Amino acid sequence: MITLTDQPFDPGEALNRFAAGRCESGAVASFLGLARGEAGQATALELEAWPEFTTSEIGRLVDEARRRFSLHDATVIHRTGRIAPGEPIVLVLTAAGHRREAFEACDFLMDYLKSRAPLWKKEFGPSGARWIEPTERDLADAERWRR
Amino acid sequence: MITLTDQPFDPGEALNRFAAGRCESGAVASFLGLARGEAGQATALELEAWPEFTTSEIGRLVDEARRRFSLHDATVIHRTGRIAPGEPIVLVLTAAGHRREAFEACDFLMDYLKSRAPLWKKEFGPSGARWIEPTERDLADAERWRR
Amino acid sequence: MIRVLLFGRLCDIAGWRETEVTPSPERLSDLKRRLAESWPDLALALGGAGVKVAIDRAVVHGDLPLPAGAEVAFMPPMSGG
Amino acid sequence: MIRVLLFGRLCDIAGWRETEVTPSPERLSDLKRRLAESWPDLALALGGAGVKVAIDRAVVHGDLPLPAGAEVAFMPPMSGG
Repeated sequence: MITLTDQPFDPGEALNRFAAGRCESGAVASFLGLARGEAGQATALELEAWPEFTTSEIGRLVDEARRRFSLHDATVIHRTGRIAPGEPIVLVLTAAGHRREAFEACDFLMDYLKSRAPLWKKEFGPSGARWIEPTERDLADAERWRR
Repeated sequence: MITLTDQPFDPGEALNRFAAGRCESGAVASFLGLARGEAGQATALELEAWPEFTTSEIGRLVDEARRRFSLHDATVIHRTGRIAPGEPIVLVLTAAGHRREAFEACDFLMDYLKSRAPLWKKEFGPSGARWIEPTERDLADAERWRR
Repeated sequence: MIRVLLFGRLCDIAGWRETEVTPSPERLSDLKRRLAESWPDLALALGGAGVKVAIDRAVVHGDLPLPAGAEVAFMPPMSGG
Repeated sequence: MIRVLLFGRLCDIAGWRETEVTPSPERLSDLKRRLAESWPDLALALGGAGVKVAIDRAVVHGDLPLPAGAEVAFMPPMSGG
């Protein structure tokens, strides 16, 4: 399931809901991305989405991850709007029979979200605002999954 | 922090507590291991520890992970005693500035826990009980981190 | 009429997020020329690295014809997570 | 006196988890010989692949001397998570 929300969300509650009743998935991996304060240099993030398009594009990738890593399930929750330092931005949850598949799928989905998902991120700080674009490392990370 | 407990624990609550107030850790990775029912072939697991030794050995590895992957923090919660299918066995939480370090540390700690931590696991089923030992894959996974 | 959507830094450059262009340009290149007349900075940015184009929510490449009533989105480099 | 601890399948084989051996065997090999007298199946299992030994909670290799009052733990292949 893909959720975009402009309200703070509760990662722990989402993890518990995702893991509940899984008697055959031995492995649940998760990644939680938090807004960084950059020691005062970032006072807020603003995340822009094109809601239906963003949701459907992330959904396509989640479907790809499910097939590619034989997942039992996967969920992405992504904040939009204004986000304060320390607040959750994104939560990716993957469930599989064994840990390798769960880890790799989580890693794959994060690499994709960082550089390919239709989301745009602006960082506000004492010296103004700037758009954050994928770093060289983000692009190299995403290339790992090409095949 | 290392916790061994013979009582069921709440992974979501642990994740939220671990993530709270982190304004400089952009990345929190986690792995949650659940007891598998193996389609009725496993009715319970029993995890045996040597409590102080197990805690201190896991603690040493968490310290190594902190240094090796420049972690901001790491936590392991491990169940002992009798565990029903679907119940959490282990939760590993890692916090770092960026996702690669958080993921790798989580992966490293799980590989270690699967094959090197002083814990012994017995699976009960309709046809009796058997001790679970690390699989070939578990051993190969742990070897990846040798250097 | 063609509906145009901008995202991310492209909105900041143009000063708008959504507009309509009438009468309909025939092709994507015609649309860009029309945008350049009113927003030369935007036109420059649209040619920048990593700007993707979606016509009716499908990402496209090259200079395609625009169906009547099409929605054209210009998307600068994406970065979530 | 030497305190001996067993874990995992070694407890199942011996039928106990903890015992004391008096008088103190001098070396680890002496201790194993003494255990073999009463629990031959255990002695066989102790020689199996992957059984680790800790003296006073430090994992050791080889036939070390045992300090008086030492605690010797025999640990079969470990598997958590």
